[in-house]
Amino acid sequence: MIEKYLVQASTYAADIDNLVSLISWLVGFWGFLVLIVFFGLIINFRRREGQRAAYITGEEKHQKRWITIPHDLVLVCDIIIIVGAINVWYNVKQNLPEADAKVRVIGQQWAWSFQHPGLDGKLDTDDDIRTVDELHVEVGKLYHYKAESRDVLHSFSVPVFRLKQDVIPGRVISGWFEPTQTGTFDIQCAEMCGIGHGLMPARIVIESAAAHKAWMEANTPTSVASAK
Amino acid sequence: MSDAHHDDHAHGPEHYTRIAGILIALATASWIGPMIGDQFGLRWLTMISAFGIALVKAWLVIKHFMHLNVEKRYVNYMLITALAFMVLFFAGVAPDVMNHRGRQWENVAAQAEVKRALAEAAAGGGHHGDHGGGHDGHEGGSHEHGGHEHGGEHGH
Amino acid sequence: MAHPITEQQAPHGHADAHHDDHHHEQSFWSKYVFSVDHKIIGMQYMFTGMFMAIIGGFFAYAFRMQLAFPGMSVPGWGHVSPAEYNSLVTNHGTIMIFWVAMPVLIAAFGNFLIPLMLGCDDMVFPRLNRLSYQIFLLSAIVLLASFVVENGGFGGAWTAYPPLSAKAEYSLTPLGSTLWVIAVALEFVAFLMGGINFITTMMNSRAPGMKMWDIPVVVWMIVLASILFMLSVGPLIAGAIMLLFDQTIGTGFFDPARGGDPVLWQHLFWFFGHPEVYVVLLPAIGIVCEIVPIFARKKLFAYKTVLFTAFATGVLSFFVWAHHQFIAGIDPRMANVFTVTTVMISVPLAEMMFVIVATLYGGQITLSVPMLWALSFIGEFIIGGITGIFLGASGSDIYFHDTYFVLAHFHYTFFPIAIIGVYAGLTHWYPKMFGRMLNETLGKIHFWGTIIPFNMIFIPLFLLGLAGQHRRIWSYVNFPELASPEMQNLRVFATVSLVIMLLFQLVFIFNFFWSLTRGKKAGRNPYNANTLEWVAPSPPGHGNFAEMPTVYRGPYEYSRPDRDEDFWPQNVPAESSSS
Amino acid sequence: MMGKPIATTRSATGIPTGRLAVWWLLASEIVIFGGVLASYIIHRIGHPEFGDYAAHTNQHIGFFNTCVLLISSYFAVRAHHCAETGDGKGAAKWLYYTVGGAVMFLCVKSVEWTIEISHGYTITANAFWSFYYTAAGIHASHVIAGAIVMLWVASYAKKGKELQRVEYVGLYWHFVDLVWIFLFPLLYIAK
Repeated sequence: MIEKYLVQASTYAADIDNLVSLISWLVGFWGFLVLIVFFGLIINFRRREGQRAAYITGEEKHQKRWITIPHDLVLVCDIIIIVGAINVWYNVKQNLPEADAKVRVIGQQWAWSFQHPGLDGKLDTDDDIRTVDELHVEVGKLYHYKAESRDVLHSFSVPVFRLKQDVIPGRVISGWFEPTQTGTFDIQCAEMCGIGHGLMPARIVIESAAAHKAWMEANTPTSVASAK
Repeated sequence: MSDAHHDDHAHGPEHYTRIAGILIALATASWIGPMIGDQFGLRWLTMISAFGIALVKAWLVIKHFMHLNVEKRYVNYMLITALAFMVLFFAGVAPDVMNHRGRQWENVAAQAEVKRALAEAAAGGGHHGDHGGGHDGHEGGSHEHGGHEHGGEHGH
Repeated sequence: MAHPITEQQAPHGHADAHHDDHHHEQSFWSKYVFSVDHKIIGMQYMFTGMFMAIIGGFFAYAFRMQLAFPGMSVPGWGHVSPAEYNSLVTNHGTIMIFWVAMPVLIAAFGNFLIPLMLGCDDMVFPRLNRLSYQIFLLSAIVLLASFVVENGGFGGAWTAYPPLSAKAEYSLTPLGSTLWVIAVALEFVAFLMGGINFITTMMNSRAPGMKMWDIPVVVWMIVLASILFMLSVGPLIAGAIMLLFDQTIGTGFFDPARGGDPVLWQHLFWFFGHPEVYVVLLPAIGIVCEIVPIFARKKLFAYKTVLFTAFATGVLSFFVWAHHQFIAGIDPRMANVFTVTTVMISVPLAEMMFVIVATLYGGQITLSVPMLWALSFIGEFIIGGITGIFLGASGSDIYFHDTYFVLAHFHYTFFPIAIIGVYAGLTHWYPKMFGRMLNETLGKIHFWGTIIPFNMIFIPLFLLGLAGQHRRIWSYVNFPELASPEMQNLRVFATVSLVIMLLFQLVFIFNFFWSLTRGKKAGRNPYNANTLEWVAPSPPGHGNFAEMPTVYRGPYEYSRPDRDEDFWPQNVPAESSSS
Repeated sequence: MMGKPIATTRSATGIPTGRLAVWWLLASEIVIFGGVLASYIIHRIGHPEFGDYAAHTNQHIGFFNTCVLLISSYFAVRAHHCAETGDGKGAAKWLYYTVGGAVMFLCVKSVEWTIEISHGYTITANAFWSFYYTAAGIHASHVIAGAIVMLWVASYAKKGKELQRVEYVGLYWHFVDLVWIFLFPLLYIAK
């Protein structure tokens, strides 16, 4: 359902979209069913002169069936939804597959800063590339992110990845994503973080391997580059 | 009005005096217990004397002073429900706040604070007082204050 | 809070002469302002709530205009700066939940209906009742004051997550956030005291003969809501004190650098915050359960099932809170537990809806104004309920969390609760409150003028949410994916609908005041209803009943085949039945 | 002074209305103290250094105050006993003793806090002391409230009026005592 509005740019975007579609079908069925019955009853049982309403207590077993059977069916649907939801959740949040590269995401009032591993592929070395409001990643590589905050809560949200993670001062929260197509997309802050909350737009740039390498070379900190 | 709930073996003042005596005795035990426990390094003795005795005292007050045992049953249920929700709250919050690391997250600030404070305690003495609070909190200087109590002496 | 309640028609010479003071004239002040009469206190809550609703609605207008036409000078407000925008959305939420939904649904209807429906003359603690209103009024004043202090009102969202809310250097509203916390804490105290009053009144002061299962559903629901509130709000009161200390004297309860933890606040808040949804939902469902049987002339289908589902909802509501925190940094393994409980809570709620729909079967439905509101509650709330499943399921919440989808979802639940439920109750009990009928035509114009624009506001917001638009953002011009003309058109559409809806509320306000003096006189029982409030005069005088009623049966005995009349009031003994 | 409504005099549950209301009040107090204590325990277990901070509390004073509250609770139940036998004067007398206990408790507490604050253990010193002052402070505010209500109840009881209130305020006072019974080991003993 979401894919109509927004491209799927990560490996798990389709999983989340499919889960949404599954839930849509199930709850849509129930919603329409109840609304149709509801409007049907209203139209059918309008007041007519000289008629009397039926006297139904709803306490007897054959009457209660009208409640208990839907009750059980709702329960079955719920279990299907729970299984689907936990399955997706496990893949996206609980499980952490092997990484090809790591990035650090830091929220602060009111900007995102990103620390890329640089040419050596390792984080926290001299050739790390630090950027503000622009995250560069390579398509087809599995990234781990370490999300941190310098001041208040923020939320690192990349809608095209279907990824969102709050960042909390004092904590390091890890997660993963794997981009599947190139392009430039929005990063939003999804947690109220003060006056500038609406003013911290960032972009994620997903590049092919060659373009990414070129970008890294062009942006390696000058001190490191000159040392070579 | 009231006292539909007071059954016939109505408690006289002597009964209450006796209960109060037991309570004071228990309080004394929970006061002396930890001192003995500290002397011999028996942490379990401290814990039992502190919390076990607190539970016994609470039970005595509830039963003999508040007369909850002869109150209508559902009052008990109501209060137990309130307590049970607090246990639930604890159970829901502890995994995130009591632990300092979990699946895919790490509370580095809390870890650093524990480490700093314990190191300071091991260094002896002056670990009280404000550590200054800065944003990274790793090494706020501890102020020097007047009178000292001895930190290293108790427990640990 | 004065209002032209008509002359007291209180019958003199109560069977049991208990009032020593209802003979001498009361001054305006003691009658309307410092009254201990439950009906007057109920009105005070209602008018305060309606006044706050106007402010909350105006806030919505101001920030929706900013979203539709970024940077414009909003008529009646002016330019909306980012700080103002945050303050507007924060306080819109705060006001609508704590100062509109709670006072009107629980306190106003609770105060007015509980003694009348239980057949007693007042609340059990009239002076405590007055005190709780006064504290509530004080809390409203403190909140209003927070908007005008230096640097403006608090803008850290109604959830007030620290460290943003805890430190002035982050929120930039030093006084505003402190006043906000104080106002909310005072409001809690007011409702704790009010709740104790409601609960004990229902438990102890029922009319002779009224058994547990003879109590009207709405009274049950208000009392259950009070119990839920009482058992969930404690940790947040403790949390509010901690937050207040963090703000004012510099403790570090929620400061990670000093051994505190911001996540603790989230738990303290949502442990209350989720049951709070049911605190306001249950009374609204109760109101619907009163109106539907009367205008369908049907016995409520499976009365006990309604109550059991309400109990189940209440208990389950304590087990679901962390679904608001799925992606807020809680341990991912805990999310699985909360997904299960959250999705499961749909079962009792779905059942409640089934019961009300089943009540319609075989009925003789009159689409009067209260019935229209009650039925629209069902229709809209079903949409709100089913869209909640997307958010309770952890997997899809990763995407939906804090998008406009969430916003549209909870407006589809809160609007039926706080607006539709309130209008349903108000139009239904207006004759009892003021002794006159509301104008039906104006009522229907107002109904359609509210329901249709309401859907036109929030359906576009669902779509915007699906497209990934996040909440609480002042302007989307900086986000290339969200600034497209199509999306902006949806925003404009929603805003225009909002303005239309707000304008239609004028019809109601006119109808309300016009009918106070011009409306058709209502008798005691204009709807041929069964519950005890319709036994009292309209409006009921001091002491409510000429003769304290005795109860012989449940509240929903409509259209019994063995009786000529199609209703059978609770207080009519069986001997005098049929003929 | 108005007369009581009929509603107040009814008792469908068999529990007098006032007592029922006090039970509900206590249920709501359980969750308030439960919230602050659960938060404290979570931090206490998560932060071993709290043990060292707690070593600076004065458990002798804490013990003394425990005894004061226990004895005042005893006075409260004696007042209740008098009220039940219709002895309003006696009830008032015991209530005044209870208030005396409350005042003693608060005096000791203020001396204790003065010493601690003068040693630099202020509420902002660290998370332990924040919890220490907040939890004990919320409790102390209940002590103050209880003392005021008891004086008010005693002023009626003296004249033999509203004697049922002696029991209700007593229940509340026992609860305040109960909270302290748990605060004492949590704040002072658990090192």
